[in-house]
Amino acid sequence: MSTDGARPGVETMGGVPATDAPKLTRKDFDPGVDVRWCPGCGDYSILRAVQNVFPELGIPRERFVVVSGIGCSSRFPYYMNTFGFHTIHGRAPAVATGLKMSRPDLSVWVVTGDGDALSIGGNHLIHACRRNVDLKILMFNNRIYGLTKGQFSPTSEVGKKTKSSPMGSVDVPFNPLSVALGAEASFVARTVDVSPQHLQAVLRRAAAHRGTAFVEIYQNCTIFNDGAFDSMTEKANRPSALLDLQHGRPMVFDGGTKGLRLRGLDFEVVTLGSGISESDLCVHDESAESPALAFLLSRLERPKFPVPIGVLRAAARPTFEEGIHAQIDRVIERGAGDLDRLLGSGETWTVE
Amino acid sequence: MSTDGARPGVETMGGVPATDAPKLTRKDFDPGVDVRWCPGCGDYSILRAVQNVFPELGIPRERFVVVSGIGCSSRFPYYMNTFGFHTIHGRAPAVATGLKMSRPDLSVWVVTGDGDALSIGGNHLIHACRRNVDLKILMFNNRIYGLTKGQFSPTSEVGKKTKSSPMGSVDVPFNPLSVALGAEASFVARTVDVSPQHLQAVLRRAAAHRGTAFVEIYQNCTIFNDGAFDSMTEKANRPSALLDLQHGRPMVFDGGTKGLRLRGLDFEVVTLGSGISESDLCVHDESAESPALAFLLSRLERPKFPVPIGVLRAAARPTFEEGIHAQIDRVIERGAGDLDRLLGSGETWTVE
Amino acid sequence: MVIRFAGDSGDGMQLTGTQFGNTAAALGNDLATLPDFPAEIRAPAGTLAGVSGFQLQFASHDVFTPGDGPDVLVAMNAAALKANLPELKRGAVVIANVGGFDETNLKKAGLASNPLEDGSLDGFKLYTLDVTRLTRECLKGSSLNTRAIDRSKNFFALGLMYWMYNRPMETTLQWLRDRFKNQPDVLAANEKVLQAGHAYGETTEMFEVTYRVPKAQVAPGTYRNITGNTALAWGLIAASKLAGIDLFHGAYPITPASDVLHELSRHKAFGVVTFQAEDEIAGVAAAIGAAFGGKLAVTTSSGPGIALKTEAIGLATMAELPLVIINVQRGGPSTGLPTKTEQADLLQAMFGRNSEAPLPILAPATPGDCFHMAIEAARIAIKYMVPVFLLSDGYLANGAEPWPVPKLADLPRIPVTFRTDPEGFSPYQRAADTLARPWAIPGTPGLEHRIGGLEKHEHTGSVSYDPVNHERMVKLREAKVAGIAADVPDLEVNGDTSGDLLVLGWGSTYGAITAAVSAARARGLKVSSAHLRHLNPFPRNLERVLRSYGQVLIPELNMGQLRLLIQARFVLPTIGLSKVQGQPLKVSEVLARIEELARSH
Amino acid sequence: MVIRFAGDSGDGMQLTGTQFGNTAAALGNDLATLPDFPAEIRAPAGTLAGVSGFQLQFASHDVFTPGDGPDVLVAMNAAALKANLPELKRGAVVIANVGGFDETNLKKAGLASNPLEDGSLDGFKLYTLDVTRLTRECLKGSSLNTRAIDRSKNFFALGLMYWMYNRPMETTLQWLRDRFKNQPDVLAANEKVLQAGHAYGETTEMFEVTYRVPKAQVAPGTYRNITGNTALAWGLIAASKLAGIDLFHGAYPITPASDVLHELSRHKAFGVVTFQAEDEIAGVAAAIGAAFGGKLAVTTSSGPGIALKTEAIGLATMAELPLVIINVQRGGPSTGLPTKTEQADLLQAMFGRNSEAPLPILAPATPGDCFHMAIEAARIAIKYMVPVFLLSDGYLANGAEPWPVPKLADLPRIPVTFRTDPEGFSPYQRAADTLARPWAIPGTPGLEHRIGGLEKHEHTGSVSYDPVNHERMVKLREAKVAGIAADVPDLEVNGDTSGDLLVLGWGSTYGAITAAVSAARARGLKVSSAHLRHLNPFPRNLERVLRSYGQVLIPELNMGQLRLLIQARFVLPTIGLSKVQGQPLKVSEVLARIEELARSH
Ligand SMILES: Cc1ncc(C[n+]2csc(CCOP(=O)(O)OP(=O)(O)O)c2C)c(N)n1
Ligand SMILES: Cc1ncc(C[n+]2csc(CCOP(=O)(O)OP(=O)(O)O)c2C)c(N)n1
Ligand code: SF4
Ligand code: SF4
Ligand SMILES: [Mg+2]
Ligand SMILES: [Mg+2]
Repeated sequence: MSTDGARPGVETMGGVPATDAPKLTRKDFDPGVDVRWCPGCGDYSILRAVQNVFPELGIPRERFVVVSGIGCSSRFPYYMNTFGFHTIHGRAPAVATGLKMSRPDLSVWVVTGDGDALSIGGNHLIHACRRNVDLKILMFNNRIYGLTKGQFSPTSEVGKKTKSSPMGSVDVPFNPLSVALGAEASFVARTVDVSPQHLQAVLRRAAAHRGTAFVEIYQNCTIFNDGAFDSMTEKANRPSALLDLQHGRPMVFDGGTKGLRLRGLDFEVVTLGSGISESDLCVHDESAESPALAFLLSRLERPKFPVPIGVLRAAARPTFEEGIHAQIDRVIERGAGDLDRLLGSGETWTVE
Repeated sequence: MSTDGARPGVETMGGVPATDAPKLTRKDFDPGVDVRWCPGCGDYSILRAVQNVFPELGIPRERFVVVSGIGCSSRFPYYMNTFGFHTIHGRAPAVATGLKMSRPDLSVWVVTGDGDALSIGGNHLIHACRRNVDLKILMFNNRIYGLTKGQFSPTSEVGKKTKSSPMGSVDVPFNPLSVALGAEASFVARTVDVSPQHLQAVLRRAAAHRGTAFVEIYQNCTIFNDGAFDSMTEKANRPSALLDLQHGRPMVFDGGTKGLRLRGLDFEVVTLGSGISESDLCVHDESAESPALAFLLSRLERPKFPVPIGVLRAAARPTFEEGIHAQIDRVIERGAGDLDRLLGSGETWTVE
Repeated sequence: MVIRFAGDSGDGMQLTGTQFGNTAAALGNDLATLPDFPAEIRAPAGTLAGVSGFQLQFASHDVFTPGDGPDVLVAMNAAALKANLPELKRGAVVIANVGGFDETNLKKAGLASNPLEDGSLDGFKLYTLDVTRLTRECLKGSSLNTRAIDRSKNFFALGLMYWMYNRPMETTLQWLRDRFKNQPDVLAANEKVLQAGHAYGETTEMFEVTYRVPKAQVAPGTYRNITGNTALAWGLIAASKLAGIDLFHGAYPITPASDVLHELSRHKAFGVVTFQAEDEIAGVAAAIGAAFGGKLAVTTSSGPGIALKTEAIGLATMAELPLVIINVQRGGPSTGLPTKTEQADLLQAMFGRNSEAPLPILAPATPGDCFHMAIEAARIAIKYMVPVFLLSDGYLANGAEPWPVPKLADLPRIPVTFRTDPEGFSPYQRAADTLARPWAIPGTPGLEHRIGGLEKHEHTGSVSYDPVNHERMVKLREAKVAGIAADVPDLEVNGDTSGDLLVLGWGSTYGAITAAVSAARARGLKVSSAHLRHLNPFPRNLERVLRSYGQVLIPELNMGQLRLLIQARFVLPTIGLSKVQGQPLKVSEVLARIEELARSH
Repeated sequence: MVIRFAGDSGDGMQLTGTQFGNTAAALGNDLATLPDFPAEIRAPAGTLAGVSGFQLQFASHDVFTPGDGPDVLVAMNAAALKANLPELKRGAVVIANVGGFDETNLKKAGLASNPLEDGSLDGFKLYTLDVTRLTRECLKGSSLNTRAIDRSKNFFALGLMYWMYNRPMETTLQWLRDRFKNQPDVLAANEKVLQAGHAYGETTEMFEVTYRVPKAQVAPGTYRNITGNTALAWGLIAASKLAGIDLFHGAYPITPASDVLHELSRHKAFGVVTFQAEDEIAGVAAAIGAAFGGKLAVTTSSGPGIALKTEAIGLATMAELPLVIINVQRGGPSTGLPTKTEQADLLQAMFGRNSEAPLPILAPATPGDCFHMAIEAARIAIKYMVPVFLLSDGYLANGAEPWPVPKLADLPRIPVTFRTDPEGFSPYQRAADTLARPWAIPGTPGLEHRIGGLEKHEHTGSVSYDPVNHERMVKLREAKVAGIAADVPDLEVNGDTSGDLLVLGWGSTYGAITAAVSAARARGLKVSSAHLRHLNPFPRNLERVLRSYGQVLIPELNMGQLRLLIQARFVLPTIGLSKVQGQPLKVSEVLARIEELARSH
């Protein structure tokens, strides 16, 4: 088998060549091992969503690689019947970068937690974003360190009481989407564990993007941070608390009764009707060259605003590995390396 | 001497108690050693500016600490007659965080390079920003690795040819100010090595801020990246290429002939006169709660726009170490720890 | 007497074991305990992966370990029995809750037939009773729901064991009253079930024997149970008190070290600053910053995190700042076996830095010793201005032992002198005796100076590329650490000061080695043991001790790391006993090797 | 014959030395060279910190080192003289450019009086001439400005030395013509100055002697000069060719390893992917990803960077993936002496990971050997599915030697087999001979599997917490590395296969040791030497070799790291010779110790 991406000709999904091999199903991606998350953990529904979406992508199973760091979430590769690498804490984006650079033919997915991605792994994450390596980064944000039994994480709210912050944490949290956007991410999205349809739709969009796709997934940790997202993700709360972004569409929520309007650089919530129509609302543009709109959206927080979910940004930009291989290809076109020529280059002399 | 910050009562500069000790001068901060940067290096003028500003701050000399990583820029502490710590590559913000947390009475300055701060040290930088530790972080951005003799850095432009990128680098650079803003920085500013007045003014502002003050300083590396900023910083180019931000004032440049206007979320350059007046321009608000304006400003680039210098953002927020010590103080107020009580707490039994 | 309570993670076995231990301790028995729980946060109920156990040994004589295998196993379900069967002593008593052996339970445990019935337990003394049903019956009519009722079945087992061992229930009853003072239903239920268990033993005629374990001969004083991690945290707080400087703790959570962070963060009343950093590098770097600032600086982690700290530890070595680095070792390499114990980071502590960067290494021998060794580490760090490694492990961290509660007044002060006099100050001018450089902290007028990771001039501390100065500095840093030997207690020998065999150990194997050697001596073998708590530098008398015996056996939970150091240093052949199973050393394993060596002698 | 050119950083001494070396080599002399430049990018002109030197030894016999101290020193200014005086052999020739000894120069060099006049050079043979003025005069009327003119004064010195050593100037003239083909003014000026220097020697009667160094007895073939870093890069490219898989290089710049990255990034024509990562952790992590993907994965760094990689190297050990880790060692600890050489990271390579994580360690002996050892490292990594450490150092990295250019056809292929058959596939089923697991790369249908840093089941590779399995895996990983000994050439002895003394070395001390032992043997001493290129596992015959001599002397540029390993392993006393000055070992230092041992014998 060849390790080179069969780049030309083939239809691609994101940066990866797709095939018309026999259709795969969810079962093909289930390795049939015991899943070891706590009962009720949000990770289960994310697993199901990924197992549902992979077979749809037209990529042969052997070309998927799931790379993770360390954490409850990072156990993910064991539960996917693909190639998988459960690496070390925080380094999954770096391992995946090396893999994707050397194997552009693979579909490389990174699964990480809020601690893994933003605490110890923050640097690799932001560098992957700026380089635009074609990685799909799924960050399961449960706003807690699950595996190490419940310390506050860099996404925990101020005042969070945990074993390591008995009086409440003092740390101001990151906004993961703002971090990614500040680091030049070309694709940024958010979704929630409890909404399989939305989750799958976002995964499909991430798969189709060429470059680093950063996806934040709100994930409930039933043991150490139960209900962290209930105010947004409980069925009854969703309409008023979540705003599902649609490219080219005005930003409406609460069953179409409310919307977001821009005043200068500030959003405001308006009620439709009584003089305010959809045409007054801000229209979503995920592909804007500037990350400004996406950044503003990333700042919206409860309770003042609905929390935007869906694709905040999906901008076209060359991928890192394309750039790297274009240079190599360009040189090789002019002539592949000749080792004997190299060794004998420059000044040599001969002793008879 | 006491190692506790004499917090109450005393007038403060940033988070540090100031005194009315005898006035210091520039000479007090010059240790009188040979400075070992290349002739013409931009680091010299930054050194001079810092030596000029420190004596003005009303802080006794022994309370200054300059902490650096590794790089040409990071040699800075050796040239300051203060306490100094030339640590290891990328870790200065972390060392400084520990120092400031345990010694809030000190004025802690971090000197770092674009590689030190954004490449190996990226994670510590963004975490310092989100926590709002009272550090003054001066990042000398020469868009190159100076000390290791000229490889491209995370701020080098795409296509940069260096020893490690002979065909031009493929990496998309970070925008340092966007990175800091995406990481919740409360103070973000930019200045240039060749403008001592501006440089000193920004340093004063950074000193006065309570919390992490991130200052990007464009700095010319005469050896490996000479002239990188000439299009902005050469005397003749400055008026049209730089926009000096003033809080509460409309954004004008080019000797007041041009300005920036907001259209939706996009800036546009307009010429004043002929129907456009200052009142049409965007007014700078550095203390806005939302980082939106600062983020938009951070995106402005040559040649389409002037590059903003000055304070992009200076928002009030409690510092990390205040929060930490407030908890400690609150507990101690209720009674300082008693070791014998602790050791004997819980279930004990006595053998006679 | 070794008892093991085993059940599902949700069955409260840790609590049951702890209660039994506390009661035994309060009655004056000596004891040692060992919890053992699954790596998963919530492993699936009823499976092997979900088994949680708690073993304790208590006796009227000195107890050194929680025991090799149980004399009595209380098994709450099929998986618990299956998991523990291989460890059981021949002839041991098995008390099984038949309620945990139904079809589903057997299937989850991966058992084809019921071991209570299929002869698997031939050779053991089996008692069966349906604890689940008995508990439910006892609480019939209670206001609690079935789940809550089932949750108290561990108290039935505990009551039964109290009866069997003639223990009073007052300690546990008192604890229940404290714990559930705001939940009277739960309190009442648990009390009732506890007493029912006790009554069951007394009234049924099922059990032929009860046991009486008299008081141990322990020194008078006040005792408590303490785990190694708590002892570390308290020792650090004590050191800060003894030194009169505040404690700064920079760390990133990692099993099995996180509890030190948790414990310290509860003690803000002592002025402790805890910093949960973004990673281990920031944790140690911040501690270095705090050390520069004049604090008692500490960083804690385990294997993978320690690996990340090595560059910064090199900086601390070069900057000659006091720093305590605690490694609560776990199974490796890499992520390895995160919840298991191992002693395999000794050579990493010795050599895991670039270039010649020697530093002192200490290791506590027991959970309670963690307290004293934390103080000792701080003492050396401050006195010699040097980073110090302290090697605990997962077994010490979570294991507990009765511990004589010390008094602050009886602990030795740690003198701290911050340099204040600018006259003649130079940051690398060393004290003649300790070779320590002055601790000159920011904020001190006239002492402004710069330090860093580049090589420094011998006296001035300014950057120096001079070849001969570099060699002098390398040797000075080495001499400083080597010189600490003069300040380290001589190695004590347990047994005769010469003989056929010396068993040399370090760290958490203390209990197993000491017990095995005592047993061997009782059998007339000429064996002694000695336990290193200072691994770098070694105590000055170590070589003399080693050369006083015909052979030296070094049992370790690694592939022979101390052995390597001893052989390299003294060019002296030694015999290794390596166990790398993520499990503590057993008395029987050491004893078997001692006897083997005696036979072949 | 040892010559050293010394001047200011701006004086072009590196170029001058290189040209002289190339000419000598082209004439068939054997030679070795050593550049030595300041740590600062641009140290202030005229100061001690700014002195740049280039030393070379060339001879008609085998040359092993650039020489201890120069026989001839060309000093372009006062600082250069002052810095080099301590190294000068008694009676050596000093050629001084008086133009570099004016007031300002003396002051910058920190000299109170002029050493050319104050008797400092008594005992040396001093020749003075004003190179600056002579060069300016020679170029009077040239179109170049004074600065440019002054810049060519090194060619005057070079011409003079060519005259003194009867060397033809054609090699340099040809080089000038290539180099300045687009700058005819500069070309003409340099040619003219070079010839003027030569003429100066010929026409003045200042110099009594000229030297003739005949050709060396070197094997026929094509030669070139090569530095260690270039040889490493080319060796990696060759290994990739020999294995038939592309090279992936993940690294972060650091002195003195950066040049490997620079060199590799120039050779995209070979399909080399270089990744300048955000830090060393990302560099090694990316390489691990590439190894998983089926590439020849390499990461390079120096001390502080290697420290950062240790956690990830542990992962590679556990994942059993092929990876070449190159450490170009420099002076430490911490940031240390970044531009200086040292061999003090051997124990870090052996033990600098958490828990038991053994891996093979290799070290090249000379700059040219770096090429072959890079191939050897790749061969072992791939054959055994294991990360391999290769320890070069700053001296090898920048030093050069004439090197017989190998032919690709003569180099041994490196067989690579990617597993493709899903039938019976299991990711941790080992080959019986090598104990290597299969390389099963993503993209291969039917081989989907998961690996990671948790302990794995012996055969299936799935996560296992089983105690006995863990111990088996620890031993398997150890046995795999130990087994490589069978695949490592026996240690060769230089000299008799038994005798009074064996001098055992490793790495860049090869030259000094070999030369010293040859000299000692010439004086009738019963000394042999042997040089380890495989440090883990050791060659199988090592113990036999060691025990064949009365004593074993181990010279190292550290405090005795190989010595520690040898003593621990063989329980055999050895004698150390430690030098930790950031400088290479000298022949005389080894020789002195050999003679001392012979006397006390
Ligand atoms: C180098 C290193 N440091 C620390 C740890 C311990 N550790 C494992 S997972 C984790 C955090 C997990 O949090 P998160 O990434 O949010 O994942 P979750 O468990 O919440 O899914 C930590 C601190 C480790 N395994 N390795
Ligand atoms: C751990 C580690 N990695 C790499 C290096 C080598 N190194 C020193 S400085 C530097 C980059 C310097 O660039 P920058 O931070 O931009 O500073 P400048 O020299 O340009 O001021 C590098 C890669 C090091 N000293 N330590
Ligand atoms: S601890 Fe939380 S995140 Fe981890 S498996 Fe359990 S519920 Fe899920
Ligand atoms: S290399 Fe560049 S940044 Fe460094 S000192 Fe020289 S001019 Fe300044
Ligand atoms: Mg989490
Ligand atoms: Mg730079």
